Order: sequence, then structure tokens, then C-alpha cells
Amino acid sequence: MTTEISDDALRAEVRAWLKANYRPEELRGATLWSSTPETRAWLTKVLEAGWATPRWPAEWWGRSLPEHQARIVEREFAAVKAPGAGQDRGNLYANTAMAYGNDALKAHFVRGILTGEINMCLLYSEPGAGSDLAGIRTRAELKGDNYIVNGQKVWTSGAMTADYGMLIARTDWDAPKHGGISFFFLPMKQPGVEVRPLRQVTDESHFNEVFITDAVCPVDNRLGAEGAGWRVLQTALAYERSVMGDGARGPRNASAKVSLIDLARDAGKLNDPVLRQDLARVIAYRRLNDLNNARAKADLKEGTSSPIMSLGKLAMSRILHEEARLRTSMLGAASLLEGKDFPVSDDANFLSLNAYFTSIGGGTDQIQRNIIGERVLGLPKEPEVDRDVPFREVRAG
Amino acid sequence: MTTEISDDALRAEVRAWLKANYRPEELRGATLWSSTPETRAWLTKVLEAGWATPRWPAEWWGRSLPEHQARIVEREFAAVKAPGAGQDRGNLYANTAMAYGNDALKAHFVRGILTGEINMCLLYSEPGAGSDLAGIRTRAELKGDNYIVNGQKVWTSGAMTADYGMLIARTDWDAPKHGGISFFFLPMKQPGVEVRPLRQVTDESHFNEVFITDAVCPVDNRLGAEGAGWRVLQTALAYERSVMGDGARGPRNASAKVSLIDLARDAGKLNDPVLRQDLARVIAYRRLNDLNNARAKADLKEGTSSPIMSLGKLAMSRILHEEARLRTSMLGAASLLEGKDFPVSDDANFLSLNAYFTSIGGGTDQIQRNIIGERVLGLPKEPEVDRDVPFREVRAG
Amino acid sequence: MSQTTTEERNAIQASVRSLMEDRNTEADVRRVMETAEGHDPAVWQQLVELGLTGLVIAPEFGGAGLGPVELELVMEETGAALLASPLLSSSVLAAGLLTAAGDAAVNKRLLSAIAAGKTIATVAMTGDAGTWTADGVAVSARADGDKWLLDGRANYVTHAQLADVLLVLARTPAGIRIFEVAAKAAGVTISPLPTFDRTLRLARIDFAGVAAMPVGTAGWPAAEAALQLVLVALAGEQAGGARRMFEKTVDYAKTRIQFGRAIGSFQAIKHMAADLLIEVESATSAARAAATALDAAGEGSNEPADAAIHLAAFACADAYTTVTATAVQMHGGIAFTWEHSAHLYLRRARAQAQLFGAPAYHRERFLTALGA
Amino acid sequence: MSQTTTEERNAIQASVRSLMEDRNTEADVRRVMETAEGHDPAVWQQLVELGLTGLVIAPEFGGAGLGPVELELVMEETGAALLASPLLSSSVLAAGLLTAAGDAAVNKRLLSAIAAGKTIATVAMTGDAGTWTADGVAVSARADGDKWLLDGRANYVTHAQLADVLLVLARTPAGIRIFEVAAKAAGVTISPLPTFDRTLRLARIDFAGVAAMPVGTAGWPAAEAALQLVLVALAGEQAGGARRMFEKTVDYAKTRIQFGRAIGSFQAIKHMAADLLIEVESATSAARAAATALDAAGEGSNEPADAAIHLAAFACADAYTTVTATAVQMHGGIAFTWEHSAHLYLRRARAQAQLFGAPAYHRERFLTALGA
Repeated sequence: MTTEISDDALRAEVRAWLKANYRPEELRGATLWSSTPETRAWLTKVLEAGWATPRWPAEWWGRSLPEHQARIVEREFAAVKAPGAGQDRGNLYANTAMAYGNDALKAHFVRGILTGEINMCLLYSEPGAGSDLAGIRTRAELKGDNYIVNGQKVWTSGAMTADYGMLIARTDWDAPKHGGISFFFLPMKQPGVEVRPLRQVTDESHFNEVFITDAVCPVDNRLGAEGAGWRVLQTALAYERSVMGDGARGPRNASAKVSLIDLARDAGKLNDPVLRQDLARVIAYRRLNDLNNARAKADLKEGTSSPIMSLGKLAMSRILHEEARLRTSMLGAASLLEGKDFPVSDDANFLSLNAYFTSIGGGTDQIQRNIIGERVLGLPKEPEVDRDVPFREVRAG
Repeated sequence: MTTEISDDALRAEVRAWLKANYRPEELRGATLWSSTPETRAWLTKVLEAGWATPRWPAEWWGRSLPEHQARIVEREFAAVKAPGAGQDRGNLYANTAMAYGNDALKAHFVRGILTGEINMCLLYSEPGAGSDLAGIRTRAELKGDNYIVNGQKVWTSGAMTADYGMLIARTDWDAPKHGGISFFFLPMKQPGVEVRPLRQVTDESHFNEVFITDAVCPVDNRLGAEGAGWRVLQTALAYERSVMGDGARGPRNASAKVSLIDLARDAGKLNDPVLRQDLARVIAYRRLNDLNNARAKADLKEGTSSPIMSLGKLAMSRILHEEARLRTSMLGAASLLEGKDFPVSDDANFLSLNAYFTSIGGGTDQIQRNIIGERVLGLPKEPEVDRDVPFREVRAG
Repeated sequence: MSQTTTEERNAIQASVRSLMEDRNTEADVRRVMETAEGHDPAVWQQLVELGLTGLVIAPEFGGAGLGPVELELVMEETGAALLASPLLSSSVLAAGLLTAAGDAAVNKRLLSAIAAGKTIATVAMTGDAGTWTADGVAVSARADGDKWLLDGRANYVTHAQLADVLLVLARTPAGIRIFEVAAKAAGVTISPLPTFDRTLRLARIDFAGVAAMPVGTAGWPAAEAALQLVLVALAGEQAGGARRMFEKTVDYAKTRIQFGRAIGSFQAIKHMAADLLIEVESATSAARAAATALDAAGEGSNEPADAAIHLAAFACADAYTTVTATAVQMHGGIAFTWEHSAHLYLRRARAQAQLFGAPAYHRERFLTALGA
Repeated sequence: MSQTTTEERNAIQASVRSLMEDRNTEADVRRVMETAEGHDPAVWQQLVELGLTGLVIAPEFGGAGLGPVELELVMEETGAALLASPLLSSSVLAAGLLTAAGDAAVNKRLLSAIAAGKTIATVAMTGDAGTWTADGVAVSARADGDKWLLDGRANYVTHAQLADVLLVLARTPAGIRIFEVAAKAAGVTISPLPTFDRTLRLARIDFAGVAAMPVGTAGWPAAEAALQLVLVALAGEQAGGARRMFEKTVDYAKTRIQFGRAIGSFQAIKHMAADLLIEVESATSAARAAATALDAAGEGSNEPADAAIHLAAFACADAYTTVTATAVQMHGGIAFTWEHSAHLYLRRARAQAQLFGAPAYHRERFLTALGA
């Protein structure tokens, strides 16, 4: 059912369609986690035009376009900052559903996810399973046509507004840790699911704790076989990594947009030779990372695989911590203050704490170094004391 | 058989004896590793006067003095820089022999060791057993009244002149790694022992490799039971730690004695604010370590045990590497040069390499951090894959 | 030299620790730090009763007459427990300044009230520059008949919003002098500042023709003496705080299980802990050595205390910052929450690294003290 | 912009790598570094045949006419293999200076001979200051009728003891100019210097009334252009050396067994390796970006290459030093022996971090290039 179309014709078609349909002013007010009626209407329009899932076949609202043409569609949308295109690459939830859901689940969820009718969140981490995600202890027990779920999840964004959460829970306590996990779309709007905002170290609340007590999850909402959830999760995490930036937020105030050099000038320190050495070193960290990323992209283009991609998160962690440290040191006593009346200090302090979002969240720097050492450099793994043990015998704490 | 004597009388006696007997000019030319006829004569005289082993009983040439009086003897000797006193505390070889040798061994060795008739060396490390000393593969097999020894040792000081080496070798390959080791006084002057100087990274040779091929070691030269050598070794290492400094040599040239501040002044950098920050930081490392050591000593006096002692080697490693880095950075292009015509550069370069003597030798910084984490802080050990396995099944490489 | 025995010093330290355990738990700290006053008057009363408000004030003014050695030990405990209190501002900085200025009449009145905890005083030293150096003084004093009038701004004044009495360093034609001003005097505007470390209180003070009374004749040299004392106290706070956060972290590493074993069994965590132990021990050694040096200098030693004090100032500041920053990383996600104590220590470490001079400044002073 | 395709650049790099593997093994390096010449004339002939001695020399002078992009790739290979050679001095620094000076007559004679490998030239730029800046020039030139005479001292001159021709930066009343002097000219005293990096040759040169021929009229600006080229080449050497030492270390960590397992399975080693990988990749990216920037600038781009070049200069120097210093630690005792290759790389890293300006200098220049 492939309709052949030339690159130029496709580009022209997308451009014309956007010109005819896109009204950015109508889409204000939506967030990453919840949609408005206007955004839902827009996303539906995008879906029906075939731009939401250009790589997928017509039965899934697509056009069966080859990768490079799908990228043309995405670039045209990006050029005018229109959302919703290329979700067959970028929508974590839809892709996971398509890859592992049964027909009922796909029919029930995919369109709603793509059009914003269904809001989603992630129920992965637990207080006792951070670095060691396979150590989760949330329990799902099959009773008739439903799983009954009990446990606690944490670091969940968007849980307040989500209709469903992608959940990993343990269904088999006699299998080794990775083998007893299953993957679900858990309905969030039910009495057994309680969402509490989590107060962060930065005194903000962008995350939640989710307390799950005898919550009900239909068996059809399981993705993949029972006990095969770890593999589903790996696919979902790979999608996430391939499309998401590191997620760390910038400063809260306008000084965000000021370069480190200008901040130094404003602080009257640009002629301080000690500060200058530090400044050059810190600016270099970010520049070198940019150069690494550019080289990695070029390598990929030429078909060479690049180990550099794996370094980005660890490198970014150093960049963010060092930039925050430098900002503090430029400010001196002024860094004692915070709040909107002292925006530059507020940013320096905020950034110094928020840098841990990157150095801890999504795998600590220490876990990242393990991954780089093992997957990129091929160094042998450590002995894993809990790998082949029935999970109920594994130590927890 | 304790002869009671007052502190003052003892002090006076030692002082008078030294005045009557000590002629420092006669003792020149001896080294740490080999003695001259004159030093042997002197050490014999010290021994026979009771000063070599003041804590030991008369049958071992001593005076059964209590600890504080033995220290008085040592201090009087130290005051005039006379060698040989208090070897019952300071002589590693004699103490090990006394603690673990059988009567024949003690009779045969102890006096000679104390008087310098017998020169000793240490045969511990192997090319395949550095950080993991219990992984040694030098083999000792009992044949009649002798052990036949085969293997290779490394990082041996004084092997060229030694008459005997304190050797650890494996006598049981079916026991777990720590359980199959025995401890010997191996005769060095025999055809099966070949000593080759080891060229160090600093282009000096203070150490040797020792190749052992069918060397013969009398069964009486075993210290402790067969297979109990690891415990003997621990005692010997504890003696060594209690009396030796870290052993790193200072620079080769006169700039050794110049303070970092004076070096900076000589390099014309004392007004460079960037250098000054670095200078203060590096000077602080050494001062803080001195303060830590002073506090540890004071703690010990008051009977409080001090964890600080364990930090010294790791702290010294940082001090030496940082001082060398700072010297290099002060010198700039001049650090390109070496040799006696460029003594300051020569020292900076030498120190930059020799710092590894401390950060690697006698347990790498990484091993030291394990020890501090486990023994001082009580953090749990890592899983040890080779601990309870018959040694012949342990991986090597 | 300190006249107390080891046992007496241990007893002082133990009594403070016990007070902190009873009355200044983490829950107390969190409650107090959200109040406008920023300290607990009931705990203040306890500090008075223990004699801490007059610890370094001479007996003739009702103080305990102890010195930097005892002060440093006390501050190790208040630092470990994150005590929010004007103790440092009033009973160390202000008391130190008054003692150094040596104005008998003023001291009889003010030092006695400070020792009794009835008056809270603080010192306005630096302006917008925030440098705590003579250069940084931005208030000027002019003689108007037999009165003195102050104009200008002091900034980063610790606990000024709580103070009854302000001691103000101000420029006169004859150099910097010290002035006493009632906090409520006409022309004084005290603007509380929002602080990143919520256990700290800071304010900006604007002076507009404020009538002030000169205190003694010693000017900046008395400020230097007070700074020496407060830096020793602060070093003690930092050393104590660093040690407490370190202990909490090591405990967590022993009990937190991931991958089926305590995280402290992993070299990544274990090696960080070993490196931090050096920092913690060095901070303690440096703070105590600074106290001893200042004590000896006070007794006429020829060894100036400057090098030891500025060494402690930057070594303890850097150690506290490093220990608390690394502790967050070692804890992982749990320390990214407001409810966990790690950030309270981290915020305090960052603040204390700026108060009374940043580490780079103290490194310069240290080198200068060494003759470089 | 570079006219070569990726395939052509890969082919150039592969041919150099292959030559290094055949003729410049570690055993070769150790043999050559102990000779007085400090390079292998037979290998030099191979470099000539591969066209490397004329790589960046224009075709009209017999060179390959390639640019910084190809040069950087070649140097990655020579750096990885620790090649001891006057290539950098003669075919990069001297050739770059002559090209920038643009004296047609001199270039016809000298650049052709350099490209053909028949003449080895070097540049005397700095004096005892060792700064490679205009300030550092310590030779002066005075006109004597229609002749010029040089006096003074040049120091840290690379490979001067091998050179046939010296290009000397010297002060004249009208500013710094370039002069050509035969190495054997009367009044020239070349004193070889003992180097910590034994693959390097340095000399001090004293000039006593040496007759010299001016080269073109461009003075220090030509030196800056030559320094840009040599810094790109050096960055390539550093990136290549860092990568090779890193690879050796990772290999060792995979095969060295202690405690019954490969040491690379311990987090202490594994995490050091992960951090070093960032250094290695960053050095490669920085060196190549500097080459690309210089190439673009040469083609009239408005983007000045300065920032990219000085960034590479300090980033590659620091990366090479860090990687080699850490590599020794990761190896343990074996790397404390002369026979192990680690110290050869470490010595070279330390030397290359000083040649043509130390990292702190390049950080300053980087900031200046960014307008700060």
C-alpha cells in the first residue's frame, strides 16, 4: 500500500497543509503532561492527515513513508514549531503499546495516546529500587481477569493528570529478579491509586509518589507475557533515550539566558585571572560535549557506530555541576541569597541543587560509569550476588 | 631477672656508654642494605651492652626493660644519631624470627640479624600478585628435609646483598588462597636464586626481580606451621608499618630543601594570583596531614584509638602528586628539561614519577580506599569470588 | 593557654550535644527555620543557662571567660545539629569585637547583657561588596558637634533582624571606627534578606543620618580580632556539620541495599567515603589547630595565629562543601527530596563558605601569613 | 575547505598507521630515543616517500598542498606511535612560518627542500622565558650596512641540533622579523638540552653577531599563523597518544587478574576508564574541530579559528596528561618499570603540555578569542 511520492512533493504537501491548518495561538496552555481541547483537536487533525505516524501503514493512520521521508515531515513541523508529527518515532507510550500490546490494547489505547485523549505517566522507580530498578517490590497478582496491584512508586511526573501509568510490577517471586517482572498499563483514576506530590530539594514539586493499594488492572492491559516485563521495559527505556534530552530544567530566572562570560562581566570578575582560568575550563566542558555530539552525529551518518553517544549524560552531569559551582564562585556573598529579587543568585543556587537531577536521576553517574565501562569499553561485569537467586531470597533495604 | 633502675640512672648510663664507645666517623659507608666490618663491630658492641634489645631478657642480649625505659635508650641513641638500639621494636626480621621461628631458627639467625652479619630482604610481591598478595604462585614443595622453591618475586630491595630473604610461597594448591601459603627464610646465596636489577620508571634501580629455580630451603627455615604463612606475613607487615615511613624518596637535587613558596619566588610566579591559589591549596594538603598526624598521636596518648593513622598513606599520595604537579606548573617550559644542570626541573619531573611509589607501592590508593572503607568505616566487603575456592581453580593473569 | 582540662572540655562538649539531641532535632530545625525569627527563644534560654552566650566573655562581665579552644568544641556540636541561632552573631562576633575594642563602660553594659542573653547584638561590617575587609566597609560616620551620624549601607549582616544592638564599622576621616546603634534607632532600615540556607538570617541595613555612639578607639584591628574569633567558631561549625553528614552517609551506605548488597560494599561508594573521611578529619584538625593557635596568640605567643586561622577557614569551608555535595550523590534519589536532611547540610555548607570571606580570599590571607 | 574526501583522508591516515606499525614499534622508539640524532633517517625517508614532509606545502613547491584537516589526522597516528622525528619542527612549524611569510624566493628554495626532506628546518621563537609569545622573543637583529646581524638567545628550540636551517624571530627597531640562518653559520652555538621526554630534541641557541637573511616582511603575525598550524598538529598528536595509551590500559584491565577476576571488573578501575573515555573523545573532537576551523579560516571564513585552536590546545594537553597519569595508576606496579610503555606516553604528554604554550596560557587566549 506504499504510495510513492518524491521528497520535494512531500515537503510541499506538508508545508501547504501546515499553512492551511496550523494556528499556533490556539494551542497555548497545554503542558507536557496534560492536554487542552484545542491541542486534542489539533493532534486529531495531524493524525488524520497522516503526519502523526507517517512511517506506519494506513490502518494505523500512517502513510508507510520510508525513514528519510518521515524525517522530512518532522522537519517541516519543527520548522514552524508545530507539535504532533512523527510520533511513530517520538511517542514513547504509543510505540511501547504497538510493540508489545495485544490487539485489544492497541485498539483501546494507541489513537487516544496520539491525540492526547489519554494522558500517561511512568511507574518504574520505587523507594527501594532506584539504581537497581530490577529490584522492584510492587506486587501484581492475577485474580480472575484482573491483576490486583500493591506497592509504591516514586519520581513519577504527570501522575496527577495521567489516565494510565506504564507500570512494572513483580508477578513471580520465585523467579530471579529480572525474570519475575511484568509490564502493565495501570488505570490511574481509581480509588486504589493515590498520588502525592513530592517536594524536591529545590523546593518545587515536579514529581509524585504513587501509593497503590489493591488497585485493579485488567489482564488485557499487560504488555508482553507474564514475567517478560523486563524486556518490555528495556524497549521502552531505549525509546525514551532515543528521543529525550536529559530533561534537566534550566534556571528559574532570566539569568538563564545570560552567558557565563556575561555573568562574569556583570559580577565584575571578568578581569580576575583566577576566575578567568576557571571560566575557560567550565566553558570548555560544554563546548567539548557539543563537539563530541556533533562528531557522534557525523559518525552515525557515515554508518560508523559511535560510543560517544553513551557519554552525554555523564558529561552533562559534570557540565551542570561545574557551571553551578562557577556561578556561585562568581557571586561570592551574593550567592547567600535566593528568591526572585535576587535572580542571579537564585539561579546559581537552584542550578547547584538541580544538577543532581542529572547526576542521580535516570541512573546515577556511578551507574552510568558502569554502563560505559561494560557496554562501551567491554570491561567485565562485577559479580552479581542477586542475579540468579529466587527474588524472595534477595536482600532488601 | 628484672634489674630495677631509675629512669635517670638509665639515661645517664646510656649517655656515658655512648660517650665512651660511639665514634660516628668509623661508621660511614654502610647502607640500609649492607653492612661494613666497622658497622658489624659497632652493632655487636651495642648488642653486648644490652642496648640492641633492651626489652628482651638477658638470654636474648637484653635487659628486660619496660617499654618507657626502652624508649629512653632509643632516644639517647637517636640524639647522637647512633644506630642499633631498640631493634626489639624496630628490626622487622629479628622480630619476625622471634615471634614465629623455632628454636633452631632463632639460634641461627637472630644474633646475626641484629649485628649485621646476616643481611635480609623481602620476597613477597610477584608479577601476578601485586594488589592481591594472597594470589602468589611461587611454589615450595617439601622433599625430605628441604623445600624446593620455584617462582618469581619482584620489587625486592637489597636482594643483591641479602643472605636470606623472607619469602612467602604456596605449599598447598588445594587450600583456599590464604590457607595454602607458608613463610620461609630462603637462603639467597645459592645457584637457584638469580637477582636482576629492575629499572624503574625514574631511570634508577632501587629494586630487583628475583628468579627462583629449584632453590633449596631447609625445613627449619619455615616460620610457623605449613599453610600458616599468611598470618606470619600479617605480623611482619604490621611490624613494618609500625616502624617505617612511607619510604618515598625526596628529590635528587638541592631543590628538595627549598619550600614551595621559595620555588615559586625563584620562578618569578609568587605574584601570579592563579599560581597563588594553587600554592595555598597544595601547601594546605601537607599541613592538614601534619595536623591530622599530630592529632592522632595526641589521641593515642589519651588512650583513644584513632582512625586517622590509616589515612596517612592515601593522604601522602595526594600530597606528592599535587606537589609535583604544582612544581611542574611553576616551571612552565623549563619543566621540559632534566639532568643535574637543571636541578629544579629534574626534581619536578622525578617527583612526578616517584609519586607513584606511594600511590601504587605497598597497596595502591584504590586498595587503601578499600581498607579505609572496610576497616575504619566498617563498610561491608565486596563479594570475593576467589576466597573459598581451592587455589588451583582460581583465575590468574 | 586554655585553662580547662581535657575532661572539662569533654564535659562542655557533651552538655551541648545533649542539649542539641533534646531540643534541636532535625524536626526542630525544620520548624524553626520556617519562622520569621529563625531561632527558638526557649533553646536560647537553654544556651544562656549552659553559659554559652557568655562562653568567651570575661568573668568580670558575667561570662565564663573561656577561649577559642572551648568555643570551637561547642560549635562543632551546634554545627552538627544545624542549630539556627544568633549565638555566632551575638556571643562570638559582637562579643569578640567589644572585647577587642576594650571600651570599659560599653563592655560593662553590653557584654554583660550579651552574656546574660538579654541583648542580642550583631556586627555590620561589609557593604554590597560582601568582602568582610576594610575595603568593604560602606558606612560612613561624620561628626556633628559632639554627636556622630552614620550614613550608608551595610549588607549581609547576620541576624540583624533579631538584634537589639548593632555594632557598625564605619569610615571616619581618621579611619574606620566602631559605633553602637540601637536596632530601632531612627534612620535605621533593616531589610531581611531571603537566604538559600534557611537556618541563617541575613539583613541589609540602610543608615540615613543615624545618631551613633563610638565604641573605644580601636577600629579595623578590633574587627580583625573579632573575625579571627568568628572564623575559628565557624570552622568548628563546619567541621562538626561535615562530620555529622558524613556519619549519616556512611550509615546509609551500610543499610541501603541495591543489587542484593549494601551500597557501601561497592567501590564507587566505598572509595568516595574514604576520600571524604580525609576531608572530615582534616577539617576537624584544622579547626582545632586554629583554636589552639588563637588561644596561644591571646596569651602572647610569638606565633601569629593568622596562618592557622585562614587555613582552617578555607579547608573547613571546602571540606564541608565537598562532603555535603558528595553525600547527596552517595544517597541518590532520596537526597533529592526536601524531606531528607542532606540538603539542609548542603545549603548550610554553601552559606558558611561565603560568610566572613570566601575560600579564595582565605587562601590569599594564608599565603600572606606564611610570608608569601 | 579541505578538498579531500573522507575516503582519501582515511587512506592517508591508514598509510601512516601502517608505516608506524612496520617501522616505528615501541622497540624502535626506545632505540631511536637513545641515539644522539633522536630520529631514524630511514623512517624519515619513508615519511618523504609518503609525502608527509610536504603535506601542507603548496604543490608549486613540491608539496601535497593539503591542509590542517589532513595534517591533524596524520599526527593522530604519529602521536599514537610516539614517533620521534623533526617532522613537526620542519614540515609543520618551519613550513607554516615560511608559507605565512610568503617570501617567494626563499620559499622556492627552502620549502622545496623541506618538502623533499632534504633540508631540516626549525624555528627559534622564544628565549629563556619559554612563552612562545612576542614578549618572549630574546634575539635582536641589527642592520649593518646591507647585512643583518643577530645577537641573543633562543631557547627550547625543537630539533635545532638536527636542523640545517634556522628560522629566527628577532627584534628589529621596526618590530619582530623573521631571519634565515644556516645552522652552521659562524657565531651560532647550538647547545642540546637534556629532555625529560626522550623522544623530543630541544636545544638552546646563542647568537653572537650572526649574519642573517631577512625572510619576507611579515613578522610576528606570520609566527602566529605558524603557531596555529603547529598547535593543530600537536593537538592531533596529543589526541592520538591519549587514545592509544587509553586503549592499552583498557586492554590490560580486561586481562590482568587480581582477586580472581579481571581488574576492569572492579568499579575503581571501571569508573576511571569511563571518565578517561570522555577525555579521549573530547580530545579527538577538539583536535579535529580545530583543524576544521583553521581550514575554514584559511579559505576566508569569517569565523576566526582562534577559539577552536586554543580550546584544542588546552583540552588536548590536559586530556593527554590526565589519561597518561591515570593510566600509570590503573596499571599498578608494572607501569613503575622502565620497560613498560606507560611512562613514555606520560613523559611525552608532560612535554607536549608545555611546548608552544602551557594550558593556562591557552585558556587565556581562548577566553580572549571569545571576546572575554
